[in-house]
Amino acid sequence: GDAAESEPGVLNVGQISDSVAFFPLYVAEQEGYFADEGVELGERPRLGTGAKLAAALTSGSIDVGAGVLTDAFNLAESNPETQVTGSLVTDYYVDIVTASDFDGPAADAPLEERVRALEGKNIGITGPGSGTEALIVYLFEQVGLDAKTDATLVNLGAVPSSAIGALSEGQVDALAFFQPTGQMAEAEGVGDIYVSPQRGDIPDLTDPLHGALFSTSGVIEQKGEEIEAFNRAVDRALEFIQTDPEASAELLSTYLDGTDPEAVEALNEILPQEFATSSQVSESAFDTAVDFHLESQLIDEAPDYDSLVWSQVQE
Amino acid sequence: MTTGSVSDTHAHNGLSTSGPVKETRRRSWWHRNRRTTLVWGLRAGVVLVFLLLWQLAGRVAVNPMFVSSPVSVWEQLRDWILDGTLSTHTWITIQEVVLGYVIGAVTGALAGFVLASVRLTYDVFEPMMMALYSIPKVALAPLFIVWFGIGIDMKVILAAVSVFFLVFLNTAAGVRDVDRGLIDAVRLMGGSNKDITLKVVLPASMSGLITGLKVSIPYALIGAVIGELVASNRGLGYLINDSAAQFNTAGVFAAVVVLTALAMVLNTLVGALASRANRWKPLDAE
Amino acid sequence: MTTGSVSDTHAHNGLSTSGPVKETRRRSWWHRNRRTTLVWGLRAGVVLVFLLLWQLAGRVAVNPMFVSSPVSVWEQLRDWILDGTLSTHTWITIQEVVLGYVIGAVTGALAGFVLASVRLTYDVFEPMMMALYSIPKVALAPLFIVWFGIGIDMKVILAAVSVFFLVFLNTAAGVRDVDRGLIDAVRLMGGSNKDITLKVVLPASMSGLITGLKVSIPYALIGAVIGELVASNRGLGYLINDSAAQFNTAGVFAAVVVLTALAMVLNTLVGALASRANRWKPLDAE
Amino acid sequence: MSTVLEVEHLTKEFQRDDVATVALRDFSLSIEEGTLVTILGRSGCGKSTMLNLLSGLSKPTSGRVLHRGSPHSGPTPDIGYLTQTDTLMPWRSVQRNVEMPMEIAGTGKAEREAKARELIATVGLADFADSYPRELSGGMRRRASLARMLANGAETILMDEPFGALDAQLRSELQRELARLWSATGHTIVFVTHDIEEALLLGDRVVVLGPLGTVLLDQEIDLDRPRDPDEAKVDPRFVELHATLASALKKGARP
Amino acid sequence: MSTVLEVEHLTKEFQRDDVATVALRDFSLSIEEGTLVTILGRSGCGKSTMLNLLSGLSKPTSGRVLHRGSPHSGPTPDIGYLTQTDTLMPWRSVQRNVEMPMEIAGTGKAEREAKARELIATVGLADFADSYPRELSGGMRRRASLARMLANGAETILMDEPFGALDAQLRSELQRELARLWSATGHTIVFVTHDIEEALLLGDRVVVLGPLGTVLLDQEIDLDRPRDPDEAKVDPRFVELHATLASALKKGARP
Ligand SMILES: Nc1ncnc2c1ncn2[C@@H]1O[C@H](COP(=O)(O)OP(=O)(O)OP(=O)(O)O)[C@@H](O)[C@H]1O
Ligand SMILES: Nc1ncnc2c1ncn2[C@@H]1O[C@H](COP(=O)(O)OP(=O)(O)OP(=O)(O)O)[C@@H](O)[C@H]1O
Ligand SMILES: O=[N+]([O-])[O-]
Ligand SMILES: [Mg+2]
Ligand SMILES: [Mg+2]
Repeated sequence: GDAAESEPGVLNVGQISDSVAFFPLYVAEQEGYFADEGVELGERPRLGTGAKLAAALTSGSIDVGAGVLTDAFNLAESNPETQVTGSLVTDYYVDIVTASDFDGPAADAPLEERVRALEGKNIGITGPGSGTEALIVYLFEQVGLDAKTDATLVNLGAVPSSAIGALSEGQVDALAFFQPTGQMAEAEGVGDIYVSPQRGDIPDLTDPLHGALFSTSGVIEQKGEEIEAFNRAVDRALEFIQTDPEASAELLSTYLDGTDPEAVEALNEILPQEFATSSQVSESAFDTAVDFHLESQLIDEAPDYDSLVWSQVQE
Repeated sequence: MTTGSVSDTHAHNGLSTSGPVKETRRRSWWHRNRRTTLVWGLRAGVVLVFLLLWQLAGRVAVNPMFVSSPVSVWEQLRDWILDGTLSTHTWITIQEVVLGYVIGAVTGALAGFVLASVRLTYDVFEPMMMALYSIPKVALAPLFIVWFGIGIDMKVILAAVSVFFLVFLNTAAGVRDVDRGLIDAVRLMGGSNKDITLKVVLPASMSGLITGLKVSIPYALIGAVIGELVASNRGLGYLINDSAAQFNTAGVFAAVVVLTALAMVLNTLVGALASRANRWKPLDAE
Repeated sequence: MTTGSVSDTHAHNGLSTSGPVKETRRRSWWHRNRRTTLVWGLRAGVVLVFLLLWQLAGRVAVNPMFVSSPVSVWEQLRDWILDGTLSTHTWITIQEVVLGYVIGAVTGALAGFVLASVRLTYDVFEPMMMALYSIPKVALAPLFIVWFGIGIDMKVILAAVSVFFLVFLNTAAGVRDVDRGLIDAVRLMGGSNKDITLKVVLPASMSGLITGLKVSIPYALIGAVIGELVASNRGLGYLINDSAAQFNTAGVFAAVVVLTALAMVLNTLVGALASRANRWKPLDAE
Repeated sequence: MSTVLEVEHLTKEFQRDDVATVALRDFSLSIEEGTLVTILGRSGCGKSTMLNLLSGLSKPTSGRVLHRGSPHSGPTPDIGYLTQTDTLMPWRSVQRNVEMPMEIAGTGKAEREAKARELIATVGLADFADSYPRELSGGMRRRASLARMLANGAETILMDEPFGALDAQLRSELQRELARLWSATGHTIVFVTHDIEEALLLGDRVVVLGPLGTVLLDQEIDLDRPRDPDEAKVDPRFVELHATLASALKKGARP
Repeated sequence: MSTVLEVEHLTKEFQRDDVATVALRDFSLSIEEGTLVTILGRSGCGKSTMLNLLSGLSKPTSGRVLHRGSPHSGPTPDIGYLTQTDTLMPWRSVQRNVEMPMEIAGTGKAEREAKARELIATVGLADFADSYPRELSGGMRRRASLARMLANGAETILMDEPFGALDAQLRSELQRELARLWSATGHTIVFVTHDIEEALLLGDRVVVLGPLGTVLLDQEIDLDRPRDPDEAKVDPRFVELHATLASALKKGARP
């Protein structure tokens, strides 16, 4: 499993899935930014979970992982070499989606009421230890409930269509799922976005670092230059999304090929504010995320910005 | 070895015969059980060696995170036993596995007996079964969730379908190998199809059936656990998933250890059935 | 039916005999192939009925998204064929499956022959094998990635281990059922263990071996596809995953259809081997 | 006397690929009720094939086999058949093997156990009731099969070389037992043997078969019963019949 | 003359659960090189068990079996054994079955094909070389087995009722063939039969076994060779020996 090390100049980048968070990579690829910056991409596996992303990094199968910050924190606990090498999304892009027949306060009711309405319900999440679980744990915690006992969390895996299916068939009452699941549910008419950090529903969770790139210092030592070039291409993609919404919208609709156009439309509107403005990791976004992770019990100890974030991308 | 008295072997009636004598020859406990003892001793030895190597591997591994060690697995197990986690989750998985196994095995064996006797049906449907079973069930998880929900049913179904197929094909192969002479003998006695199935085909194809029952044990467990990985908040599959997400390799292995223990219990049960069914067979050593 | 000339049946030598006559009786193409034709006809019929029901199901389903329809699956397949997607991914999966299948089958059969002959080893290791196979491989995906990377090796290994186990246990069961009389006959001819294995055990346990080869086909495919799902970058597993993520149920089914087609091709190959090996067996119809 | 079994212009072929092995051609025979017919014939001349057809186990390629006037639709418990090869169930003890036909006929447990025990003793296997077939000698297996067939209680009995694997003394004891059974019950028996003496000692009628089931000789045996082997053998009529049969058999061999 | 096979104070038991079936007890026998010994005995008296031990296929419970002076370590191609039950490979044609011992011995293809063809013709199966065992009659299978055993080329031959399933004429032809082979090659032959006449026509020496392998009679046969069946049977010495053997056999039966 050390294909990465044997091929200098080639960067193997693994990502969790083809969800919205990794759209910038697609943009950079389509617009030729990687080529421009002299990055040759090798393996591009979709690994599904953070644990597998970490395993692939450990085995040397990939050089850079594109996932969520939670995965980087987890990896850091057992591997001190872990380095966050870039930011992709600086918004918590997980929503709570309720079934259309959900019987509770309206989506504009105060947050606490809405969270209390979720008590005792079946809530679908991607899996244990994920950002989707974290959001529920965090919200319940905020209103003095314990997600483990006051609701039933069901692991549905990382495929949005399963989640939508489970919601529309009534097997779960609500979902905590990453975008564009909520948009999709609304477009299909099977559910509504009920709580959305990205929408600003949770004041304490404004602009955290969520989608992130990470690697290890060992890899950085060998391929630091390639990673820098990679980040430059990502920067250009992020800029492209911010500055050319129309071209970006077109790319998004091909990226999310099977998704309902209505949902893509809805996503398009929120994308520019959601994505990081550059691959630089801002300390405030990092700290917001750390607080969130501590409160939602995803981590026990606060990681240190200076040691976890690669010096090249520190502010 | 003790030699009993020579039993009475005079012909009881009619014919004059010339045969051997039968003697009671009671064997000591050791003589009767030495093989079993040896086998279990060796098994224990192999397991011990394995554990030792594993413990050592943790020391030399590049990244001990992915190796864990028997000691940490044991600690994890002990914690789970003490706080009740283990019994809750294991009990759920046991229910799914046993239900799935029994349903799959019974329907598989029945289908094997019925379809294999009607050759044409078998030939028509066999490749379709094969095709159906080649569908990776994990990949269809989204559809499974929609079709069968996320309750225990779904996991039982996943366990049962894997078992069904393996038991079915093995039984069918066993049935088709049955000596025609024996079937003809029953037909000559006026036996119905039911008699043929129960009195000849079933005992004669026991070996195939039992192989089917054996090879399907792992898949019953895997089916249930995959169901739990896909959509669940309980069961050993959930424990694995949860531990994996927390990078708790010892937890993953602890759950796996419980799974393999389950497999061995099922295997022992099937083994007992097999040795009952095979009593008539000559022993290896003669 | 045409009746040929009565062949010469005089005893060639020594003994006077009294036997039947052999006649050339050439059968028409239809007479020889009517059964095959019937079977294939029925298969085609069943598939057609199934497709029809499927197409109709799409009309009445609550949520057609999870049902798709044969027509849309066909359209998806056509698109993939035209843009080359299908051939690339299928070719990769074929390589993994075939390599894994061959490796697993050969090692499984060899292990079956060797271990089953040495009864003690078999008894000691069989439950451990069982335990090993009860480990849900998907659940250990992170470990697999650490150990074997995410390249083709990992997928081949996943396919091979599933096949190994099924072929191993079935072969071993077949071997242990071999008539001792036949083995003794070879020993009387001065046959070595190799002779016994090749000239008696192999042909006599063919049925078990072939069952093993059959039941493991689906698991070779599933193993490779699971490997592709674990670290999805190419192959039919990737196509399935990718389609599922894009709410493209037709895509999922299209990839599944290709998988089942692969399974049927493998099944036909094993079936051809089986009918070659079973030529000596009496036909059902007599 | 009515005809129990009747074979009319029967042909039996075994086809493999493009070759047909003709075992019987245009073969006709009828067996009258209550007779004991012995069949003699060279090895491979079609005796077992004929019994398979008479029993209903196999179907003729052309021609008909009638059992009490109607064509055979398959094997029936009205015809008992002791086949040439062993068909004891290897997983059943001798006792349970012999009980099997009664089990199928629905006889009660106690009755079938007693009856089986009796039959097993008749064939001299009382000490081996609990043995499995593989623990028996060749001759003992044959006797166990015989006991099982008798347990069927059929009125028409077909036997394919039942006593071939037995020693002379056992054979003559069982021959006597069979003759006794036959005269007591009036059963119809078709008995295939290689032994001319046996054919003469048992049969009302001896049929000698040649290649492809040609009937070389169909001879009434007008010897007095009971026929004691030692006395019969010196009976001039016996010697004469022996010579007739032997020469008929010789004719059966092709040059 | 040297001793080829020697059995000393041999006991053979078969144990199942807590019961031991004693098939042979304190059995002793020696077979001299170049002799043709026929063995007579009642059904179940232990003849096949004895041959299994002589061939090395099974191990005595106590006592020894010596082959040319040294204890048996297992079956050897120096001893050919025609077992009582069929062991033809069902997946091989007659031709390939008969070739099998030569295949194992490493004989060249052309040579073993020719030799097999010749042996198959000797037993009268020339037309059936391409048939599979299941396509043969009982007697034909027996003859195929015989051909295979002869293909072994062993100097010591054990035969368990080889001609029991054959018709009289075939049997005497094969007996003659065997006698010819034996006198031409000087092989050592142990021949188990139920037929007293056969024992007398073939043997140099007849051993009559009683229960548990007791030797009831061990008799030199001083009849002239070649022994023509028809002539021998009227020879007074033959008649006398026949009576001796028959009465010895009778003794073997327990009351
Ligand atoms: N299934 C079969 N396929 C091909 N040929 C067969 C089959 N069964 C029997 N035969 C042929 O039919 C002929 C008659 O066989 P059958 O068993 O009836 O002989 P038989 O008279 O009983 O001989 P034996 O005395 O040796 O038992 C044999 O030559 C045999 O080759
Ligand atoms: N595997 C076995 N287990 C138990 N008993 C056995 C076994 N093999 C043989 N015997 C017993 O040993 C005795 C002798 O059997 P053997 O086969 O030697 O007889 P035989 O003299 O060859 O008889 P036959 O003439 O009927 O073939 C029989 O009574 C049989 O029950
Ligand atoms: O993408 N998730 O945060 O699970
Ligand atoms: Mg016959
Ligand atoms: Mg015997």
